[in-house]
Amino acid sequence: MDNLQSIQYFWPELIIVFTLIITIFVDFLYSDSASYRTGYWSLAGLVISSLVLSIQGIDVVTTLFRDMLAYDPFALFFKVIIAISTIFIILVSLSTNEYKNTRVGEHFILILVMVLGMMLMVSSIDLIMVYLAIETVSISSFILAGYLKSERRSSESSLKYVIYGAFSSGLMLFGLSILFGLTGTTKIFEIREVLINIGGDAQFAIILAGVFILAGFGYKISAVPFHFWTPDVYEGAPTPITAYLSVAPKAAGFALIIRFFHTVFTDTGALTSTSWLSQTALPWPEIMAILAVITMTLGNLVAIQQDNVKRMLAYSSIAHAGYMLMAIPMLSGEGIQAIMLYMLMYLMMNLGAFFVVIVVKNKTGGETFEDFKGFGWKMPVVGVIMSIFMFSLIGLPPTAGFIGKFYLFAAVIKAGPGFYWLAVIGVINSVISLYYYMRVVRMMFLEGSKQEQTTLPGTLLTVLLICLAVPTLLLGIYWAPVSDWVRNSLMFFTQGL
Amino acid sequence: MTTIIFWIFVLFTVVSAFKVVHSHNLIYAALSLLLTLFGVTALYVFLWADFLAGVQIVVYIGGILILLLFGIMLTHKITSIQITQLNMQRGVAGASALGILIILLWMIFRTPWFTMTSSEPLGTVREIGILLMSDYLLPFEVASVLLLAALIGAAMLSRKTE
Amino acid sequence: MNIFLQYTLLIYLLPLGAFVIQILVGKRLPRQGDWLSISAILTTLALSIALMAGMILDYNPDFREEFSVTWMDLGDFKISMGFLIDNITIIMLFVVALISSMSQIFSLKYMEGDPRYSRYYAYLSLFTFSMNGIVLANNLVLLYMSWELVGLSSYLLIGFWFEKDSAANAGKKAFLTNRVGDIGFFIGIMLLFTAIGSFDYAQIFSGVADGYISGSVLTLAGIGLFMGAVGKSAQVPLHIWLPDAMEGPTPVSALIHAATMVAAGVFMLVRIFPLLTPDALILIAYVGGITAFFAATIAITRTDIKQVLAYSTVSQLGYMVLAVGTGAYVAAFFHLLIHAMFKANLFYCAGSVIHSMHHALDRAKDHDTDAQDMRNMGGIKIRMPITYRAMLISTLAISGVPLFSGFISKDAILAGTLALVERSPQHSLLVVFGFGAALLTAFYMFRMMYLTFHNEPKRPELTPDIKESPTEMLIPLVILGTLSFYIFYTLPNWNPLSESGWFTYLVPARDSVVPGHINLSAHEIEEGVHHSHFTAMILSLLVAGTGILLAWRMYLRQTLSAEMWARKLRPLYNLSLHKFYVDEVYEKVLYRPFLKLADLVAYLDWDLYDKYIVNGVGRLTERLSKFSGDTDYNGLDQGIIDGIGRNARRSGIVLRKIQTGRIQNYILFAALGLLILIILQVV
Amino acid sequence: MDVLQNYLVVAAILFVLGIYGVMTRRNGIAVLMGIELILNAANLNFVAFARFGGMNLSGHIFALFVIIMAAAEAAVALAIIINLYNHFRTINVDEAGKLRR
Amino acid sequence: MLTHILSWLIWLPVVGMVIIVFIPRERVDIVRIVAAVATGLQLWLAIILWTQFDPEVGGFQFMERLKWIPSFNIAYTLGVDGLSLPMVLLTPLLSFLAIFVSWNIKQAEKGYFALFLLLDAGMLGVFVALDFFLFYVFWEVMLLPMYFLIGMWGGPQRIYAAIKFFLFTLFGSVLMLIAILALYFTCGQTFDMITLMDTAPVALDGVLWWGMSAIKVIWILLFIGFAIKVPIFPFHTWLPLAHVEAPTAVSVILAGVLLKMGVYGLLRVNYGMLPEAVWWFVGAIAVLGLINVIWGALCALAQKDLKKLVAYSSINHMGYALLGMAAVVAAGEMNGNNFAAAQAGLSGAVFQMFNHGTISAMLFILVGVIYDRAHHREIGGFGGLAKQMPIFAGITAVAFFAGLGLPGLSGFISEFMCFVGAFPVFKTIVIISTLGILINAAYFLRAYQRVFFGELNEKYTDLPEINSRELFAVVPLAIITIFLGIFPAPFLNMIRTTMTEIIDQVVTLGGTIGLF
Repeated sequence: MDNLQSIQYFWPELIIVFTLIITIFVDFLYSDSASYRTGYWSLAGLVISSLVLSIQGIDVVTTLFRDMLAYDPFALFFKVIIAISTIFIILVSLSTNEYKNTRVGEHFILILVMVLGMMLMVSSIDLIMVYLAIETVSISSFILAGYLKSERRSSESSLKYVIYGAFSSGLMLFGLSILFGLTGTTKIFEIREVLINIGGDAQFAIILAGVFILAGFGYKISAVPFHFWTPDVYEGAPTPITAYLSVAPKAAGFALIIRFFHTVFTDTGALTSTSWLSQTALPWPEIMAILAVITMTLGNLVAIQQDNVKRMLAYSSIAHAGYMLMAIPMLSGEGIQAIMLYMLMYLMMNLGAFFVVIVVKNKTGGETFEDFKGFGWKMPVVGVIMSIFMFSLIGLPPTAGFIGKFYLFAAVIKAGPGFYWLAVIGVINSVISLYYYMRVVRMMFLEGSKQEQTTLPGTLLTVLLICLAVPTLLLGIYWAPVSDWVRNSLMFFTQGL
Repeated sequence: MTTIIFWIFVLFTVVSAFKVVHSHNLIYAALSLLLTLFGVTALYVFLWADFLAGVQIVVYIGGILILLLFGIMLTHKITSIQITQLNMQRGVAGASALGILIILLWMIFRTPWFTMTSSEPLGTVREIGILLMSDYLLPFEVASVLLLAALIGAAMLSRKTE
Repeated sequence: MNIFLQYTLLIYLLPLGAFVIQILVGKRLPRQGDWLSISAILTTLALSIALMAGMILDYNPDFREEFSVTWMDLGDFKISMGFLIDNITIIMLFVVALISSMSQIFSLKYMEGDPRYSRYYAYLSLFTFSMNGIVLANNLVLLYMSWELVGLSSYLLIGFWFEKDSAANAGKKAFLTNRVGDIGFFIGIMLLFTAIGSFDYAQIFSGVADGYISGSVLTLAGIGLFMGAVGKSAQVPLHIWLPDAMEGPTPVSALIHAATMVAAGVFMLVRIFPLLTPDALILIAYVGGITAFFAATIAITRTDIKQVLAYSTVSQLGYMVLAVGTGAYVAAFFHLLIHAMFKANLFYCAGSVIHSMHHALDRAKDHDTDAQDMRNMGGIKIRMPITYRAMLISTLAISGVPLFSGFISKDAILAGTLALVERSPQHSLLVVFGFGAALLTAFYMFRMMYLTFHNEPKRPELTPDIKESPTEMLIPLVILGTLSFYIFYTLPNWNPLSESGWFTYLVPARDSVVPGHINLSAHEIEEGVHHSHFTAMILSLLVAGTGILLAWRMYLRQTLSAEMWARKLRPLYNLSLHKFYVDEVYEKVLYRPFLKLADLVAYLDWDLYDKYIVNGVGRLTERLSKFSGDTDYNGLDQGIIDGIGRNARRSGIVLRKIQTGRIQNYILFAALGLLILIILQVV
Repeated sequence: MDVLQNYLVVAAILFVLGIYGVMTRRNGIAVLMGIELILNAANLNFVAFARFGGMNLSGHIFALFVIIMAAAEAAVALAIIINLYNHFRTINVDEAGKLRR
Repeated sequence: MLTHILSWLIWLPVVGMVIIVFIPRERVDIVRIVAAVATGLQLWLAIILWTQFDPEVGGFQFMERLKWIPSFNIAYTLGVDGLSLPMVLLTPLLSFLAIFVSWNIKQAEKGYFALFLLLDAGMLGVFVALDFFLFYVFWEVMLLPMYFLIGMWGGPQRIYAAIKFFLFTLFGSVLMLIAILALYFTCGQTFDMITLMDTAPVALDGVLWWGMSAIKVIWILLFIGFAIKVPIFPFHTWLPLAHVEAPTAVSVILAGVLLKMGVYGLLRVNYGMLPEAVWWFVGAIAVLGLINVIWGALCALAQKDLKKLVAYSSINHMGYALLGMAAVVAAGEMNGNNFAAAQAGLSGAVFQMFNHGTISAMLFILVGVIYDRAHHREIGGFGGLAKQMPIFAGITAVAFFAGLGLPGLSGFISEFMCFVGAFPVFKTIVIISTLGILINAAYFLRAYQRVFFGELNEKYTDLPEINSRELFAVVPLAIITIFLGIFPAPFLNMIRTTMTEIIDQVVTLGGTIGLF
């Protein structure tokens, strides 16, 4: 579709951009102490754009800006996820103590940039666009990770992040170049067209390209072996940003992986496709499965050892990436549905967990397990809510997490006995994960004892936590609307149009 | 004749690139990076990419490299430049690098690349300009936003807080 | 409703009612409610006498009534509960009712002022109830259930004075030893049920007759059931519990451990006799014989009056079992009946002696001498004339002196044994056992009499305080003493030397139902007995005489010194004194190792399996996580490439298992991972 | 000279050297240089492919954007490094190892 | 009301919980009362259910069906049959009594009772759920409160015990989840248990996975899941710990209800849906039953801690149930179509479940009583208590003798039936396991003697007699035990039809491949 016509489907992103510009100017007017007000502006912008998102028709499926972007429900779904999480993040960054005595204006501006980048990520169908989007997200997240300049951990983490990010995007870029060399085009559909009838000699090049690109994507979703930055950055970055990184870019990354691999490396190029592109001659399912297994197992095992809750959550997020990867090899509609559903559930429970960390940090100034000791008695409400999140992360009914896992395992099992081993490893992993998640609960309730007077966190935080906890429970009991939404979002366009 | 020049440039590029990663002195490393970039530029020219060659000169050498040098200057007193800047995991690093190289070479020579003969154009600037304003409008704009973000971020980071 | 059913139901349920009321509210009733259970038991006595009378008047050997109701019904699996009333039942009911009421009357004084008086009567009623269950049962389930309930009540009564550890132990021992037997019993039941599909005697017999079960399996089943009897009737090797059971109050010993419960085993054998195969029978015969003899030998050296009686009980039970083994099971039941009377009487007498001894000792403020030890008695004949006479009669009865009941039944048994040996001489050992036991019985019983009542008092200072027991306690003595005369069992036949009479008529021997006529028919057995009857009589008279004579010379005239003989036969004497060391051996070979085993298993379970294997899994996971953590954190390079050095230089801490934060490592790993992936995919 | 593989080989070498540099350098700026090498390698690929793929300009455009990104990245990275330096007087990335507890 | 009685049964406690949550934490008395009322009402409903239940008609009654997640064929399906009804009666009964047992819980009463009610709801749900998904949800829901109840109100080692219990059971249940999904996808995409009972045996017939019959694979996965709850021998070690550390009321529930879920699940799922496999594994079940009996008994014999003894006795008792379950194959034709034995065994197993529920509950309550007074449970540490607290001694005697299977008390009948049922097929195994009866008696009598007999330990001359509240908790159970010991018929008639159905399922669908 032509650039001008495309605009009509591009409003959400445009609104973000406008907000961006407005916030930049507005930010000049505020003093350091008042610069948090910038947040409200960006919030307003986000809300508007997500409203627009919500009214956007999901029946339309097309490409925008001369085949730069895809406009389809799939993208829409992830855009919504991104928007929601961002709203939460902005709200929580307004209520954390970490940003005391720092100017937060740029913080919100950069978050907006990130949002834009991710929205492009989930819909880009041109290698150039892919690269640009990823870079946009990366660069702004580098800065956000290092936002607390005066805190050593923060700056260090951002340094690691930037170098690691640049490196892996370099790898990806090289991979892309190979792909370009093989096919002479940057449009993923055309690439697939070429690949479908390419000679067998090209296999090796395709393999390399695939692997290099996987490095780039894997780094975004922090899959083993491209996860090494995760714990440090998660621990070092300001908690709201950590929470954000653990959800939004991950979602975008998954969207990208799904779109890219399903388009480029499968036979029909649609999400409905059932087998990987034979030309690549890769045991894709096995590779992906193994990646998934390694990722979740390593994440879980290492998480057991952590003393810092934030860091533990970092590893747990790796593990969850692993769970979601389980559904990739199946190449089935169920698999992708499961991932999308899980993403939604994961968004709530993970954000929630991090928010509780923020609450704890606001109260005790620390974020280790020790700081959680007896917390359930000091702040019963928070304690209970945190337990809910933990159970959900373990995947116990009746919580959203269970439903997510249920769909994932269902997808794996559906693929037939060939993949039962994967499911078994998956469930055993969730048993392992019980150990460290329950450690939090244990610290909060079983250790320490009854307090006389109990307190609540700030109103805003309380509201946020409840807004996350309630759906975490409700979706565990009745999730039909969500799953329907997901299923409807799963229409995907082939290059037919 | 041109072939010889080509090979000279290739050699020049590779050697200086090698210096980049090997010289014990950051300044030298930076300078050899400069040479490498020049070499690459030359190769661009060989590849009929005049516009890119220009951009390479302007942005890379004129921008990035200067940035790097500034960085070095800002973060080291002149006296302390000599300190060695190598770390110790060369062994494994070298090995894996070599491995990757071999794999790559193997790939390069056994892959049927997508090729199509074509005559040398008069210049790419115009076409690229048109493309940027038509097909690649969105990336162009996004890039601008990105640069803006980078600008703000960099400014924010290097702003003195106290 | 059928009159027999009414009567039996009443007989069955009255004691139960008494028990329930006693246990719940007994303490609050006047006189702690003893009148309640006594009246209940007396009623049952009256009823069973009525039944008796009916039986005598009817005089029909084939009288048989059966009632049953379905107890559970699962479709194919049905169990019905019911009563089987024939002459055996009626006689047995009478015995139980009689002895029970005697005991309860006796206890009025004997247990007076005991803190748990009402409890005591409750237990007695419970016992009567469950004993009647055994008697009335028409199927093995009810039999088994009552069987165990009897065990329970005996447990409770033996351990009645549970403050004494010995009593508590004795109770436990009794229960567990019985359980051992019961396991066999249970297996027997299951074998029969599996083959025949029913628990009712009648159907089981017909099933056996129809050959649903036969050969070794049937033998096994028989032996299994017999094991139950071994336990209850204290046969070797499970006899160990009965002597200890004397820890219980004496009336209890009289009722449970002499007359009724221990006889239940024999009763059961009598009931199931038709399905016992020859092999099973011969085994039973040997067990019985051995028990009879060895128990007697042990009894010789007892000094505790109740112990003597206990072992004599074991030995007499051995007789009955032997009789069943020889096929003369009617004789066995006959002896059961008679033995119940005189043995109970003996115990009551002992009880009254002990009672008065206690009083005397209490007067003398002497609390450490054992009131039951015969070595402290003697010469109290004139002090307690009635007791003495009653006891003497019963002693004559048990020693098998003509005119007294014991003679006829014992004679029948010995005749049966002889008959068996004549048929198959290889078993002649049984005869030795039989007559040997007879001799010893006569000997130790009179030894007891002499030591207790005759000669000079060993503790003269006590004698003035020893006086005849109160009337309540004398009533049983008189009644049962009277019942120790032969006449009551042989009417209308007055000949003291033949056992034939109403009993032998009303309780005829039945043929075995084992298919293939491998067993002798009742008639053949009858023949044998008749044939060897005379010899048996002579011999038994002889041995009895010798026994009495010996006792007389040793303990009354003291022309033969017991000590001297003891010294002469030191090894034998020791064996007998230490009860053949059975308890000690069991202790060593069974209990200890078993408890050790238990400890071992518990150790295995908790300290090995759980600690190392189960928790080991957990620890393994942690180990894994540590490992992966390390590889993930500082990984190879720290190990391979001078990690320690750099760590030390950087943070002065030697290789800590935490994030090094070195991006290069990560990138290195990313690269390696890349390589691995590539290789993974190429190959 | 107009053989595709030549350029690819050069690119490959640059790429590998870049990786090597990133892996072995301790100094943040030096690491950045390595990354620049990698990016150049990729660019060279793009351009080469463009040239031999029938002068397909999208390759050039790609390279162009890569250069822009490189610039932005370098700027940000340097900003971070300098900030780290200003606060903590070190830019040795492996000394940025205090994320330890 | 009667149409949704099952839902009421499940959700009443939840309502109670919600109410409790909104009661100010100072008003402990109200909290207790609310809890008592909720469970009491539940019990009342259960009794109504029982009276309305028609044992003659087979199949499920009081069915409730509600669409839940149509896209995944998940429905809210409830129903009871002869197998679940006993448990549906037992659960509210024990919960109700347990409330009174936990009357004097200190610290955080509100949370305690709230969690307790949640637990109650979860357990009941497991027994009435007829949709596999629902079943699984309830199965897991019950874990959380249990974790907290043990972990927060338990003994010294409570945290360890709680996490161990949690890990063990979760491990089992996740394997179960896989099995459930496998069933779902291989048997026509339904979670409806009733449908699966028909479809599963057909759909899976002859399906091979990695050369192994799919039925076996699923069977094993499910079996592990349930075996951990039962608990069957290698998976049993969580039980002594959890039982010992848990507060009395929770031990009561653990032993009384949770263990039953294992057997229930095996009968409902493994027997109902995969009857073929039963024929393969029945031998293993019998052997495991034997091991449970002997092993548990021996361990109990060696225990010094009264509560641990009771805990091990649970393992021992569940062994009898397993033997009974194994008996089902007796009805096969290679075993001479001995339906009588099969019925005896299976009904015996279910009856044993119920009896063990009441008996072990009694035992735990009584142990709790003595613990509250003496503050220790060392068997050797008492002595002569029968003199000091006769009533307590009497009731304990009833419980102990019920435990050692004394005729006239319900325990005997069920054990008897299990043995008699299993005997025709597994002669040697049964004969060996009859040893269990002996050891059983040994450890109970030993413990009883050391605690109650002998001279009174002067430390305890002022130990108060069992009080009326505790009596109120125990006596009903004692009455039930005695009543069923004399008239088992009412109970057995209740379950008869269903048992026959299960046997038919196993025999007709189970094919004739046998072990023997």
